[in-house]
Amino acid sequence: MAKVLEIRWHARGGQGAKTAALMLAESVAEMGKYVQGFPEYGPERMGAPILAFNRISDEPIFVHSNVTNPNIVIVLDPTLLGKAKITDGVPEDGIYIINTSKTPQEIRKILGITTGKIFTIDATQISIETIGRPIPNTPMMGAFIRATGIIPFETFMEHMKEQLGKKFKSKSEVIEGNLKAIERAYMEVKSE
Amino acid sequence: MKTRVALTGNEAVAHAMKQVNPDVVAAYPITPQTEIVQIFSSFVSNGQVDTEFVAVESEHSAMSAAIGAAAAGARAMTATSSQGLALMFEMVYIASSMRLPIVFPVVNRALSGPINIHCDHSDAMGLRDSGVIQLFSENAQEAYDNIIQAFRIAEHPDVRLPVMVNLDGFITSHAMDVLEVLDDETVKNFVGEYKPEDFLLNAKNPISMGNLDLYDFYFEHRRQQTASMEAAKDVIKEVGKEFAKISGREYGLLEKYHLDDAQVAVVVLNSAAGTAKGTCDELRKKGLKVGVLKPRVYRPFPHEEIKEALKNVKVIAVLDRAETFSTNGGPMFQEIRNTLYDLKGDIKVVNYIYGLGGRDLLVEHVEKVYNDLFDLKDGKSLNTVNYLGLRE
Amino acid sequence: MTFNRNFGSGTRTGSVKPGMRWWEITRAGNIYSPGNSKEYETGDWRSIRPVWNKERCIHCLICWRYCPDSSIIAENGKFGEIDYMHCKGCGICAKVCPVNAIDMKPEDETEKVKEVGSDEN
Amino acid sequence: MATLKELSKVPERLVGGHRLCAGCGHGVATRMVLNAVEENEHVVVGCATGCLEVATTIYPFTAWNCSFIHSAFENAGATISGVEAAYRALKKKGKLTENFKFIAFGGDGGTYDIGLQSLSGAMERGHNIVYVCLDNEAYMNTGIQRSSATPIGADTTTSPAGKVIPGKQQPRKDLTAIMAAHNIPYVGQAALSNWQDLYKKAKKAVEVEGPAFLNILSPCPRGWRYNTPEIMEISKLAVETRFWPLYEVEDGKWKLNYKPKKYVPIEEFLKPQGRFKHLFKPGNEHVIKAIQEDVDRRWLALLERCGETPELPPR
Repeated sequence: MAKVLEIRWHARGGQGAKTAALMLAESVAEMGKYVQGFPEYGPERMGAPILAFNRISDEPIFVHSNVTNPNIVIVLDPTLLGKAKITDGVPEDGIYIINTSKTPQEIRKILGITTGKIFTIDATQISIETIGRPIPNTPMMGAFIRATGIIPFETFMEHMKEQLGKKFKSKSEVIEGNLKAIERAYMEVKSE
Repeated sequence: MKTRVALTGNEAVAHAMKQVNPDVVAAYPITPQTEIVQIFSSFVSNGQVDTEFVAVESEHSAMSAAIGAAAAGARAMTATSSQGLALMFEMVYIASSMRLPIVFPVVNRALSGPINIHCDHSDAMGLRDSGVIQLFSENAQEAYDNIIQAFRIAEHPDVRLPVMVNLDGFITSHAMDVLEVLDDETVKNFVGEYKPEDFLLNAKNPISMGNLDLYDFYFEHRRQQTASMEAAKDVIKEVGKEFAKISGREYGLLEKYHLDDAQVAVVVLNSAAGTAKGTCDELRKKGLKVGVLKPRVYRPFPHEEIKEALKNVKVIAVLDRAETFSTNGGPMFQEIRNTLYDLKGDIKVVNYIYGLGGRDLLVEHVEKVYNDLFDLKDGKSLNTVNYLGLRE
Repeated sequence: MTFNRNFGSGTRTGSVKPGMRWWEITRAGNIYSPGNSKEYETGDWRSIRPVWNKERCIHCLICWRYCPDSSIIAENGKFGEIDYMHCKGCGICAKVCPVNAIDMKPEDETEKVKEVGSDEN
Repeated sequence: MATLKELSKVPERLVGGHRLCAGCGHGVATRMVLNAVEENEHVVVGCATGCLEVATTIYPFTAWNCSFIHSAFENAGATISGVEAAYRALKKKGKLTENFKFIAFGGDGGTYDIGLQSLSGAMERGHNIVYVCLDNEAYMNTGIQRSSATPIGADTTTSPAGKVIPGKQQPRKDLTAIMAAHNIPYVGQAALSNWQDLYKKAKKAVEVEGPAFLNILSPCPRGWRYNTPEIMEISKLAVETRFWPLYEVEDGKWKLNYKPKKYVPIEEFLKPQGRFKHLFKPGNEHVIKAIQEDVDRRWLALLERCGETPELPPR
């Protein structure tokens, strides 16, 4: 793994990519790692394609620019495939984690790439079944942990439980739903 | 044809405005600028100008309306002082970034608090980084001349920036002074007709102005403003030369007074430069080689010309009528010291803060400065920042 | 420097390109081409698309009235077409239609990819 | 009254490619207002900083098919009045022959709050301008903070519904009445759902000599949290519950433009909106009651001003 792991999220305004990037940063930070999580602030409104970023490192991170050469690309919205510049600046060993019902082989064709590792997960379907609404950002984190192995899954789940508990307080069904979504995504993510 | 008249600074400014006959004036009264608005209103109501006078409800709206008018394609003006300029702060930056040639006299007055109505330069200095051209005027004559030249500078295609014409509150604005005014026709011809290139009321080519400019272009537009400021230096000199042809009075970026053989010199703006020149004359009679440098243009700052003017002077005092609270001197001191750094040499430069809130600057004060400078030249020590006329 | 001293009067161009240098873009960020946002695609915001049903349409133009994106194009006082380059898929047109002549259908991701692919060829 | 068939032939002055949210009320309202300007008229649009401004003029693209100026947040009234003053000056001096209309748009932030002084000044000075407030009842551009147009009980990011305080505590400012108090020739309050009424008001505002003011309720799917396509239902409920009455003040004469046939309780308007969701939890009944009382009281006062019998619609 690169010294600083850089992540780029592709999503649409209002889908919670920023929240996911910040939540991921928070959980990883709990593990004693150094992190950044930030969206690209533009004038775009709800529905417009947007980007969010993470940096993860064992050392303090000093760079504060946008991520241009991500090791990992996470696509939150399947309708962005072929529209957003998903493969831009991604190195040959880059990892793609994509919310779609398609297989990694199919995605490889759509993105037109021969290198890198592709993981797919139908996070939208999972979120509908577990949380009751199409909010794929939490299950995508499960897929991310599986694809990168950056922290042990159990530890991650403990931190998520704590965070979701803080965020949703009394709504136990929302917390349960989200945890279930993460777990299912972790188990069901497809690779080549 | 030139006529000698006795006018106050405010009257002289209003007279210049009448002769220019701008399309729109949007202004709000504030001491010590109020007379300008009043006098100009009477020109409007007596039909001596055909200007649309917009009696706005605040200075913020004054500059906003001037921006609207200038963007629409009109020759627009406003005028203010002190708190009024502070309230305008936001819009001055916008006027310059929209590249609108708005001319506006500022009758310099201290900023609150505590509230004070008298002269200092805190108001103008607060906007030195706003992208407007700043001209300073020693007396009513210069205020009058600067207003007329300001239009040519502001509207020049290389420049297209607002011009702030500064004159000292009460000292210049309310003092009767003898000056030469030009006849209306001469002024009209000199200023010429304003032909905007980009304007809202262009029915054939509609335009969008004041657009959202994010990280992908804002930086470039800022760089363009700097380039215009650079170009303004030449334009100011050209306009000054042309103005000499109709008036006999030539203006550059600064005025040098006995600097050629001066051993010590003071650098000072506006009316205090007159006091310094008077003091200089007295000391010269005693055989002391003293000089005065009076910058006329503060933005753009004439670095090259100042270097040239001061290259043979070894001991210099910069007099500031404003504080920066940097604890290291006033605003002009910082500019001058920055400029002189390039000369390398063993130049000594010190700062005097004077005249805040209208505290008078006397001949004795300037004499003291010159004496201090000679002492400094002879090896005595002196604080970097000093105060004139302060109870200490 | 390579720029014209007179650049202060601005490069007065309709099309600003990202590759332009600082003195080449328009002065003060002025825009000289009214309505040039038409060149900017917002159709890719859409995840569901309105589909017009010609048979059912009574050309009342309520959909035209209520489109926030000027994306219902009326022709000679009748429903003409949907401007998919700018339609963001908000669904208002389908909702206000009194005869259900507009259906909202999911954007097929494969089809979209095909569209892009053909653009590149 | 022109038909949609005719109106659809007037060229669009706000074109596609702007970046307002999908389903934004501002896009609908702005198009409706500009549609009331005759085809052969020239227009200068002014705009306060806000959603409409940042989404329509992202350099180097503009969605305005006419001249447009934005300068700052709190000064759309002053800026457009400067443009109009320039117009009069240039006409007077014979430097301009074409006729222009001047229309400024501002959100409730730029109009009810930070820009009220500038607007008041411009109206009092009698400029021949139209000022349109697109009221979406909070500062949406910065992320849904309360404004003085935010209704009682609404959950915003600076009046959050918390354990102790159930959303905004204060009633809305009545801006339309404040503008009417300026004694300007035309003031109107309109809603998107009643487009014919809105069109008539826009037409009057544009054509009247002197200053005119329009207050348009512009639903915001993001800030109000309703199902985006249902903008017209929400707008209609605002009118039917008398939360947003349609009226106008022409030369000082108040006139009610629409009277709901039956009493529709305010819950109908509140229910579909996420920003009022907390009000339907046990313990918050008193807030809904307070909103209803506020609506009824204002309705009766309005009827009186309009010379109508002050009575509530039959239940």
